[in-house]
Amino acid sequence: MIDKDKYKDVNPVEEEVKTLESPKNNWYVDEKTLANADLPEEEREWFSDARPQVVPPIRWTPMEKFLNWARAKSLWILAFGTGCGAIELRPLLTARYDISRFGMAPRPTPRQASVFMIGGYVSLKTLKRIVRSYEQMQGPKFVVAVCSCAINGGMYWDSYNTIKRIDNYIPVDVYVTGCMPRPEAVLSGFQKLQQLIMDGKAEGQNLYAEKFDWYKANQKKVIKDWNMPDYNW
Amino acid sequence: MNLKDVLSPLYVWKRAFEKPYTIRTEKEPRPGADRYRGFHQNDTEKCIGCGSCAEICQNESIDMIPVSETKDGDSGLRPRIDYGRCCWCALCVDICPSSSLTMSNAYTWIEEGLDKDTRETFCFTPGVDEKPWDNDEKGYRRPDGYDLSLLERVEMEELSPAERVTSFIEMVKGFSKEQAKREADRCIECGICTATCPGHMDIPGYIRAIREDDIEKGIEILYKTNPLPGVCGRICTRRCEDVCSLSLRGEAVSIRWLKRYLTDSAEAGKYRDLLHDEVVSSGKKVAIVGTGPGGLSAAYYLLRMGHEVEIFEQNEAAGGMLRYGIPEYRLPYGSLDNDINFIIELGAKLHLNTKVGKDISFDKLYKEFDAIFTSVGLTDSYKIGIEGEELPGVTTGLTVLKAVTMGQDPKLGDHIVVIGGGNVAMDAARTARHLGVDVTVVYRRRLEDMPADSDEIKEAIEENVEFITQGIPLKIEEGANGKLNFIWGKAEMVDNGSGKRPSPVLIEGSREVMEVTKVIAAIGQGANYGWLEGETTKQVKLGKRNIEADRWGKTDDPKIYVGGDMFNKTADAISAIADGHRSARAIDSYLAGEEYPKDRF
Amino acid sequence: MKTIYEDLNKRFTMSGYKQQRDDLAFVTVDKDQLVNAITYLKDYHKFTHLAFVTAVDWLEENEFQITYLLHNYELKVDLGLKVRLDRDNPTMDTIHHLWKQARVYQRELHEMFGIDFPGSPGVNDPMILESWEGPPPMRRDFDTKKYSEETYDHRERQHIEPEDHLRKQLYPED
Amino acid sequence: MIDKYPKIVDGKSVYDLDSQKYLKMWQGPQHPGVTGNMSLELIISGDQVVACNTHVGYLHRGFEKLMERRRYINCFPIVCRICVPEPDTNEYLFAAATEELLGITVPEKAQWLRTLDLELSRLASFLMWIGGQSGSFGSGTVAQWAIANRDFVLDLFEELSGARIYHMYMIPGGVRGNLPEGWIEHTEKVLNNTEKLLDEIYIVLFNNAVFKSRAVGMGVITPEMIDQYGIVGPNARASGAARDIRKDNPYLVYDHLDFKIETETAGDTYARTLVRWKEMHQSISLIRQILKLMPKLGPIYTKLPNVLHMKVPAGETYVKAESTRGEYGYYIVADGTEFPRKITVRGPSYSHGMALLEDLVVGGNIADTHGLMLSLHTYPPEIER
Amino acid sequence: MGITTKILYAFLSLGVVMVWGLTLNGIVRKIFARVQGRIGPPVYQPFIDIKKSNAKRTGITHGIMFYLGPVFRIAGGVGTYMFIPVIFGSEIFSNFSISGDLLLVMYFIFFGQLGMALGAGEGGHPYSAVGVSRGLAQMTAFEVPFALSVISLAIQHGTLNITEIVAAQQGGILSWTLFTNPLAVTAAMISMLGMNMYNPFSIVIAPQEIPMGPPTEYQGSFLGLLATNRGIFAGAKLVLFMNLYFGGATSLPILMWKTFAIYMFSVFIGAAFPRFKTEDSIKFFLKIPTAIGLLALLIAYL
Repeated sequence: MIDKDKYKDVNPVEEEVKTLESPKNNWYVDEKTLANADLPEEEREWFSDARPQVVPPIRWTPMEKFLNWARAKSLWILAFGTGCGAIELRPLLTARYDISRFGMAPRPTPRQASVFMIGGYVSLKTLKRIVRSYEQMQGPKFVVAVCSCAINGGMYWDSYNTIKRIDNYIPVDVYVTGCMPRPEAVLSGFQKLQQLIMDGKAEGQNLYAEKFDWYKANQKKVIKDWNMPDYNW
Repeated sequence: MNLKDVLSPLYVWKRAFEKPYTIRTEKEPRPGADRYRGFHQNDTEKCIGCGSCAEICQNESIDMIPVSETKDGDSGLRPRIDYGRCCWCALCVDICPSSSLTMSNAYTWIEEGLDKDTRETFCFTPGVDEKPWDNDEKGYRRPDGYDLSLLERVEMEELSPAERVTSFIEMVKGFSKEQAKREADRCIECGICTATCPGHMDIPGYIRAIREDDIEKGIEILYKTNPLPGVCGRICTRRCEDVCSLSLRGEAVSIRWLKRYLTDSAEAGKYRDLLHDEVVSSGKKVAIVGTGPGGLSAAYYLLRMGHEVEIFEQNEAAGGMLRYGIPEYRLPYGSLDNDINFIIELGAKLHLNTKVGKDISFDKLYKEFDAIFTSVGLTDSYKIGIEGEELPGVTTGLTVLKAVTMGQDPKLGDHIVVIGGGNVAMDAARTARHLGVDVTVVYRRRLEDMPADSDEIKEAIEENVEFITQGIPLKIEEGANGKLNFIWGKAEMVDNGSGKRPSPVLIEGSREVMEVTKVIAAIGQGANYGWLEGETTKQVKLGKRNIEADRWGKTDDPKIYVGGDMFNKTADAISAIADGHRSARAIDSYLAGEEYPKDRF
Repeated sequence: MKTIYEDLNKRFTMSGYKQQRDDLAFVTVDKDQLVNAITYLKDYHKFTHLAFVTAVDWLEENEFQITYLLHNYELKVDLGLKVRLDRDNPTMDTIHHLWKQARVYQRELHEMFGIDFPGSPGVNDPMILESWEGPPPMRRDFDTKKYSEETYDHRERQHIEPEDHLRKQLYPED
Repeated sequence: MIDKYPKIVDGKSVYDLDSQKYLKMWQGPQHPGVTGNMSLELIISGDQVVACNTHVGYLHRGFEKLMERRRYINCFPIVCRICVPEPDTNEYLFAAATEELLGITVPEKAQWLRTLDLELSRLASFLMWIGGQSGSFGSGTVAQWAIANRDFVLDLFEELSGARIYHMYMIPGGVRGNLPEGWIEHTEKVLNNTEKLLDEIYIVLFNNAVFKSRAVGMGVITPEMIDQYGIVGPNARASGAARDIRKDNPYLVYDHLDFKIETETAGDTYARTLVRWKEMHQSISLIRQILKLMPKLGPIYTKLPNVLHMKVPAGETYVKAESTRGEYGYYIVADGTEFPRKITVRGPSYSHGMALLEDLVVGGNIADTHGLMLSLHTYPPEIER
Repeated sequence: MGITTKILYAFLSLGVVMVWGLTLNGIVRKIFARVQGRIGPPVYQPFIDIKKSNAKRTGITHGIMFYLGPVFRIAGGVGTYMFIPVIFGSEIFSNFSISGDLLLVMYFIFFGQLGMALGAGEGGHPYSAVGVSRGLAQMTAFEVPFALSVISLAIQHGTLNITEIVAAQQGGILSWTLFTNPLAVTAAMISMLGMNMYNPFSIVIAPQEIPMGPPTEYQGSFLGLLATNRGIFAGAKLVLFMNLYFGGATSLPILMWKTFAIYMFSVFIGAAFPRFKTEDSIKFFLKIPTAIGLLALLIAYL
């Protein structure tokens, strides 16, 4: 269960409300709905107005434990090579390291995937797609960020086109450092994630729902042409 | 579509009966290769915190953070690596001058990311923060045959020993522009030298100026902290080179020769153009006693601060020990005069042949001037303390050196013995060699214990100076033909267990005789406070060797400041220069009525 | 190489010939004559391969330099043609009719340096950058580090220069 | 075939998506069929592609900008990141260009080691590619074998240079490290295995009815197109152009080695696959030759000036090498300071992946777009850098 | 036997076949993995996947037809299964086999696909649309030889009741259709390749081309349902093929190994070949298998 009060001090929404006053950025005003105001009339109907909701785990612990076990043992990775980390994903998926031993498999569509592997640096253009893909994934969903670039900018700390810390934009469950991390390291990262899921600690989806405004503010700060709905389910 | 094309793909089933490619890593991950570039290790004992790793890291992933006490030649900083930035290029390992930074072959580091600020994660100080891979044997080390650092010095041309003993021509030829640039290029700009240098010269700064061929800039940097660069460029004891990072694995940057190159390449007349800041006259007067490096340095900086300066010198030329204690082949008088003349040109009033206490009383100075800086050095040579010391053939090193400087013949005969192992002993011995005299140096301890500069000893040996080590002088007797019999005994080194260096103890019954024309004692000098007597100096506390003062050189009388050998314990030119500089600042703030100087000049 | 240059020099205004290697030379061409020169090289001297087009920003001289590198498969030599443009109003003639890939290079140059190539198809479309506000990023007066620090969150660096630290420790009063 | 679909309206390609006849479909960036991270915007009618637009820039890091504010030595770790699957060509070219501008020569042993490294990396890159190529047609089996075998080659790299992907082995001045002990034997073993695998792949893939039915005649590059689009490397060689920089403008020690330019004439995907398959065999043979001919002793590194403030004399140069995709080049402009004025990377994927792919895809089946993209062997990171 | 008992038995056997179908799926994955030189997922992986899919906390829908897609699909699967007698001579595993059940089964095989097509179309994703059109096109194509084969079989045995066809094949291995009507079996087995959607006929899902095809938009419990159906439908199909061509089964172990062997056939081909293009696939089915089917029909008729 996520403690709501915990994020009170890190959630800068209150300040944001005061500082951002342009009509373009009034999406936070209404707590319940998302105003996809910038979209044309007919397009607005295509998109959901609902904010992401916190879905608490089932109260009956043994059942939740069982479900978590199932989730941990059947991790489907979204096949989205966002950076150079993707190059080690391939050996990982194939015969030498064979991640399928642990019930993991690549899944080409975000709808069905449950793990998002951020493979290193994330350029602005990709960040937009990452946010979309991440929001399209169905919860519980997890993010594993590999490579140092995703942690603190890595090699591209002074680049104008890459973001430095992916956890400002989507919640990350597990980090693996390295440039490139070897497949074994990534594999250990996934195993760590499995452990976290089984312990019920990997609640990134709920975190995202709770700190939604904070994440959105961060995302909109860097993505200058925000031409998509605020939440893509 | 023929049948072969349909059937041959079924060959894939062969693999089903072979061993899978998969490596089982569930239990224990596969170790990285022997050379694998994994996480860093740092031998903190070897590391000196020079920061070259941080300098070469293009990702700014290495921070130097303080972890331990600052020691000599160790900045007390250690690299902290941020694996959110690192790219495992291992350039930091390649550049590490101390070879302390290496990489293990460990590669797995996983952190939970959620709900945690990653600002602190993935950062660690190798060797300080414990990690599982701290003791890994394997991993990336700098490979053989490949080294980014430039460990060898540019060869400095010198006169051969045979050539140099024939004259007093300066033995080191100095760098050409090409050589100087190459040598300057070796500097990794860590700055440990700057802190170690008593004068805090901006060594990387002027080396950079040499590299960029900007002599004027270099001179300007030199004069910020050292008004006698021409002197220091030749005879500095260069503690900077002892701590140079490169000296850990190779040869230190020739900082002294580079400084010399700078002063040699600039025209002395142009120095004045380099001083850009305006001098505002303060109307205060400061007296300086002694024209050694300390006095000259203080004079220069006081002048630059706008004070009126008068200098009193007992000899007929300024320079003090620089002139009378250092032979010409090491420091040509021309270079010395260059530096001194520049300071005099700035407006110092120089009174030569004026001995304070004799020609002018200290009380008078005290009354006439707003502050007094004294730096007369150590002038009284220590006695050997053996029988026969009063014989006419026994003299001191300083006497010989001074006589040579003044152009007199020291009348050494054909074989002398020099007692002592310090720089003065070496200078005296080598000066004698240059005059064509056979020289034997007798020293109580071993060769490696000698306080003299190692280069000096090396060069003395090259010039065929004979060394007798562990020899204790016992007695000097008058011998035949006006010669002296120098009697000495062999000593053995006894470790007295107190943690100090072992002391020499005479072997019972050992007694050897040497027939020499002169015995020169050069075992050190002490202070002579005779000139300091007077009403006004009662407050000044005199120590056995040094005058007591705070580290600004201020004695208990706030008007009187001391510096140079009579104040510091290192007793070398650069310390004296630093003293002069420091005291000048203290005097400046005293005259302005402030407490202590705030910023560097 | 030299003969080709001499032949070219007869027809076009050229300068700054430099033979970098046996198989590589650079030459500066007048801006107006570049397309003609390239066409001539392609048709008569068999420089049939366009290796790349790139720009260099000479900020101090307020000029852009565009380099076209051509390759001759028969002589197996490379020839770089350089053009200097005014930096304030950079416009260059397009060569997309000679090589199809040239339009991609020109599109990139337009995006990264703000050099205009009128007539090149799709040259105004954003290619690599998306939602970019600000000057073309490859220009030298754009400071990527500053931009990055202003736009993105960074971890504070705690670095201490050893020189300063050591001095502070040894001589605290200084 | 394209004429069925009216294309030109007011000089622009416009397909009326409302007519229900055309469907707009994006492939990528999140798409398992697209190499790396780029996307194709396709307009399809039925199964046929009528228009294609490639979108790149998802991997743009501004390398050329970053290198402008890094010292030369600090560009060295960066360059290998430009092309992820085959970083060594970048390392070599950057080192070679810098050395040329600095006017230093590399010891002979280092040259051999560099050649060895380049050929190994060619082998690794091709193995990765053949995995992708067969995978693009749905043959997971060959893909798994090839990529697993590539991993064995990466093991060699790991032992030699200390890293799997970004080797950072060829530093300006020479190479970092000699051959480790037992490495040659290990290499021989890996090469034998790879050779065996290649033969198996020939049986399984090139004699495969389905593969043939798809690859033959797919995405034909005619000889006329080669110059028009600036096609280089195996793509050009599959269309009959016997061009190889290793032969034409020999660099390193390639003129001491015995090999010939592999060509095919059909210019279709099958021919391109075959050319690359042959080149893999050739790489293996080259590696064996190098290991035999390489001097056993000798320096591997020439001292550079102090790398922390190394100034490169003003000048410019263009150095090129034959990568797995063809001509790869570095154009460095130095202005006499510690920082390069401009480093331009000429990647073959640039022309292959953008201009050529856009035109080749049109008229084909959507099922073929991915296979086609791979058969051109494009790596997006080197397009956008 | 009352209708209640019958339904009870039917669902019991449905469960058994579903579990067996999913297990087979797991085994096949393992075998694929071995061919590819790796270890592969555990055999029970399909069960975890289903559980995981159902345990998803959020889900989206695109309208009512979107819901109905998987429902149709599973209805097709269950429908197919319900009319196939599973074990010859067993009360529990006889299901609702009636005279003319062959026709019903043929219908249900189609039914699921069509329903799926409707639902997937509702998802609005272009990949789904392309996938659906591909799937329907290919299905139409492989149905031709299959239908020809089945008709040939019906003519051969003179009945449309599966139980009777099975009964006719009892009495030794040589009385199997495999030997009495080999052409029909060949045609049917080739069309089964298409039905099972392994390579080279995996054009519907085709991850490298149109990721996942029709189920692109399906997630959570929808996907769980679809995956469950994979077990049921695979089981039903295999049992049908076993009944029609390989003499049926008289006990559970026989059923298990026979279905496994039949399944292995498509795996055997699937591991070796890449994927066809849609038009190649259609052309393929309409050429040789259809010709064989026609020939079988002709022979049976004669």
